[in-house]
Amino acid sequence: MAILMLLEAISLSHRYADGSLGLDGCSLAIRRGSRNALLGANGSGKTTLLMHCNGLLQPSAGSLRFAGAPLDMSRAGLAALRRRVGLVFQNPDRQLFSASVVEDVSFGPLNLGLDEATVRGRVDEALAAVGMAEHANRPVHHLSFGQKKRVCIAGVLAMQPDVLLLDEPMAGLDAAMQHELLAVLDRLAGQGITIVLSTHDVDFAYRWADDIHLLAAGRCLAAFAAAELPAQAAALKQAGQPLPAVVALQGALAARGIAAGAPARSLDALLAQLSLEEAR
Amino acid sequence: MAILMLLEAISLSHRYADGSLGLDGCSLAIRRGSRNALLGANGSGKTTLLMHCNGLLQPSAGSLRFAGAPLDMSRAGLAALRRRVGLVFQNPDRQLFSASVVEDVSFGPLNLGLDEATVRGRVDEALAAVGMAEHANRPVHHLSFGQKKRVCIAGVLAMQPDVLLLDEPMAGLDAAMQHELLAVLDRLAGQGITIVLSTHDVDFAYRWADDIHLLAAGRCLAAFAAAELPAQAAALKQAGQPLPAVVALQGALAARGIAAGAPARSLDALLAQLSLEEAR
Amino acid sequence: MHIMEGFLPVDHAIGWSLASAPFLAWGVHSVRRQLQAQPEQRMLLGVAAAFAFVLSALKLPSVTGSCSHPTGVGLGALLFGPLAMVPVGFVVLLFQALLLAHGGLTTLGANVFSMAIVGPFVAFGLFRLGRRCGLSLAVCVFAAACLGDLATYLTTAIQLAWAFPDPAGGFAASLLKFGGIFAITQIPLAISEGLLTVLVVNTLTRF
Amino acid sequence: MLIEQAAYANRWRGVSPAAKAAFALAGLLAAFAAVSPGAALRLALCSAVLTCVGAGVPAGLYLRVAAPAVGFLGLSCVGLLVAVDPDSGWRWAPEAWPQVAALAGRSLAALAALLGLVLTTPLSDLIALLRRLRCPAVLLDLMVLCYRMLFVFSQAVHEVRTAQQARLGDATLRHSLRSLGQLTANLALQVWQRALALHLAALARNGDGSLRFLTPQFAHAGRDTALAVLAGGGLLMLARWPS
Repeated sequence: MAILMLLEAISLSHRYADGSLGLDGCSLAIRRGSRNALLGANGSGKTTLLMHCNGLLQPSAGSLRFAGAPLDMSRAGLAALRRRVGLVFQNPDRQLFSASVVEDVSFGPLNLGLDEATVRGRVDEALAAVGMAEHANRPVHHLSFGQKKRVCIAGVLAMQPDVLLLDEPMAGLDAAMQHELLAVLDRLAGQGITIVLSTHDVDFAYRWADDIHLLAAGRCLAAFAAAELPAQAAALKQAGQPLPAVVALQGALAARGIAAGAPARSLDALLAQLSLEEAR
Repeated sequence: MAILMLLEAISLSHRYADGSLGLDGCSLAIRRGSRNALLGANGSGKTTLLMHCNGLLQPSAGSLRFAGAPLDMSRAGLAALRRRVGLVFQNPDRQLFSASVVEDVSFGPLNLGLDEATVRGRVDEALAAVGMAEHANRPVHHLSFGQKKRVCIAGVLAMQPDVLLLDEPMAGLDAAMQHELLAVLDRLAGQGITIVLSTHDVDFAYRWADDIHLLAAGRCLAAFAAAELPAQAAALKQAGQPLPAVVALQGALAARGIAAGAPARSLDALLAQLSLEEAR
Repeated sequence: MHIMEGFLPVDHAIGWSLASAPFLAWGVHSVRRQLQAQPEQRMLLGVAAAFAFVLSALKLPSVTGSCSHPTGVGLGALLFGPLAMVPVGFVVLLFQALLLAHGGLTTLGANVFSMAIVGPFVAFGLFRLGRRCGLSLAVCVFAAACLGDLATYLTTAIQLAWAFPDPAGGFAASLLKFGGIFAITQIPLAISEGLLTVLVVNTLTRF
Repeated sequence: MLIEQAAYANRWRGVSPAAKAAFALAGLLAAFAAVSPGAALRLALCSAVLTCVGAGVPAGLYLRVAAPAVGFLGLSCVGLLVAVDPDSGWRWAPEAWPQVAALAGRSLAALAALLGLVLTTPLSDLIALLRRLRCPAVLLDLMVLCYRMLFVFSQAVHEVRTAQQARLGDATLRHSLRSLGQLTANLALQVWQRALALHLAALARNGDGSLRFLTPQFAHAGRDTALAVLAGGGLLMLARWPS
């Protein structure tokens, strides 16, 4: 079991310079190749935790392990870590600081010290992976919000990480853009990249994740396979999260003997189940 | 009918300096005292339309009418318009000038030429209306995103407008903050203020609005009472919007004679309807 | 390097304030006239002042390995012109005194003179001169930022040497002393700042 | 920013800024009027104790804020105690000691007066005070906008730098300088975008001239100022008191 864990946090605490506690004894384990949602309200410590995983913040107490070994906080150790664990921030305008798409995506691989031909290849690959190949030479400030977000992801992918951390990737995206971004994430997960994203949307976490890690007040209250979420009502309540709408609905319907099959994890799935029953 | 319309846009077009078309023959009418959602994907022209309503942009073609009269684009005419039509932008960091909450809220009413005592009264009222009275003396940079947003709204309310325009007010807010902001908007609507907000979230528009105006590619594809939304599937599809989940579900259930009452406009309402039927 | 609060004798403090005042008045007057033609400039200069303040708090990776802070004097003068930089620089220096206790109120006149008047005018003048001589943009920007920086520090050294002449060698020896202290720390910084400004202008022209 | 932190959180936050400014002015005058280095040091100590005990500013924070200026003072004083002779090189100059002592006393007293003001008064209150003192509107507008936007920019700087670090932007010295160049250019570009957005936001609220705001009111301004003038007089007497 233990060797499967790619990333582990062990009672991690972090106190910010202003004295506030960002994390307070948070423990968590990420399986290699899994899709993880860190679920919590604003201020529950999601971003702080992600920044620890990438070595951008150092724990005040507790420790982190990557691929079984404790994090090496030396300059070289951090560089190696950041190559393998990529972090995509919430606000693309802060992450895209270069003039053109290509220039921005090449920032990471150039910092790895790769030669120009390799970098060029990786940039093309990364842009293709997020479906932005045809926008390669456009200036960043002409892109839509959703496109910027995908360029941010490409900028991290170009470093070929094992783990992709995303802070609130769905925030600010309209329905169509969310759909596109999900397709990108599904493709990456299919390639074996471990994905950890933070969200405050329980419906989304339930629909998308393999594992859900429930955060509140700087602690991980519970971690469970997404399929087991309906049994976690108490923990969800403690974290200030409602039960996903689909769980409540299916519960109400099951009471009347409708849609009493396998738990649906999205309203679409529930609808599909309903129309299937109808057809029978 | 016509005299009820507080704000009307008649085949409004706007071409930006870079040649792109922000609006393309957009027509729309806002009833006095109603709650309106401009629903559209990013880039559909929502912000551009809102900026026209406040006189910040001038139409390349078409015209606007406020309270039955065409907009007067003279300096005095614009000042009178902006007193009656307040606009709250999406990003608080781009509209709060002063680090002091009280100072910033006093900016608009002072520009109206009111005396200091009146302004002080209005500032207090506006801050109370958005629930920020106890934060009046904190600096803006110590406030949370949601609190800043409410200060922005107070800054417009202090001018006592008839119409409140809000650009994507829910963006970036978590569930708790959204809840608070909605309570503020409900209170204002209850006082007879006409509210127009832009959103890309069809579930929210359906739940909240009286009237929905569907925007796509700079045009208003359709405008209808929110209650009539289930009949507008074609228009929604054309605008790239999904049908609200609750509509699809209730449709599927109604086919089996369940929850066949009045259309529920949110999943909570649907659940309530189900448990009511259960109880009977 | 800001001269700290209370460091200058009273006659020097007043003298430098009087020397800076007409430039400040001129700058305010010119900005006011500009605002009548282009009201949106009001916000621009305010935001630029905030930019300059934040820039001066950034740590610059210096060639010698020690960390220092860019002054932004050259960049500001190139972007907004030296005359607008006087009120902007005045506000930035006032804020540095009030928010960071860098510099002070009694020494504000002297600090404004070196950092908001001499630096920007030298930088801008060199840039114009270089362009007229047909030098490349990069060379002109580097010279403007680097020498604008050095002119600022030379002015500060002169101000200090004038106020505190050497007991043995007088003004000249004192200038050598303060200039020497500054030369060690400021020449690498000026070079870093010149390079940084070239990078910035290069990037800006591509946006 | 430590000063900012203390300015909003001290016990004298509600005291009229006019009173605090009058007291600080008296402190500055007293620093220059001090009869001896000892008198100046007494002044500095008196101001510092008042700020820490009276206004409740933590002493540790006070020292950290004062440290860079005190460092500058120390370095300069060492410089002044060295004489450079064109012929014989450098030597210690003990004869400069009285001058250096006076300079150090004056600087510390003046610094303490400045700190007494800025650690107890938020900058927006000081700007409002300047407004009442009829400072030119152009400068007031600059100050108000600068004060608001510097926090917006600081946050942007912090976020961009973090994002650059996450992609190894600080791998080598050359990379760091390049990253900083990109950051600065990006920020410089934001100057125009943010200025335009603020301009539109001002127009939307009928603002097309100087920015006008309410000035804050303080409950006991008259009493506070009278007390401050008295206390300031005390400081001046302390400065002239022979030791």
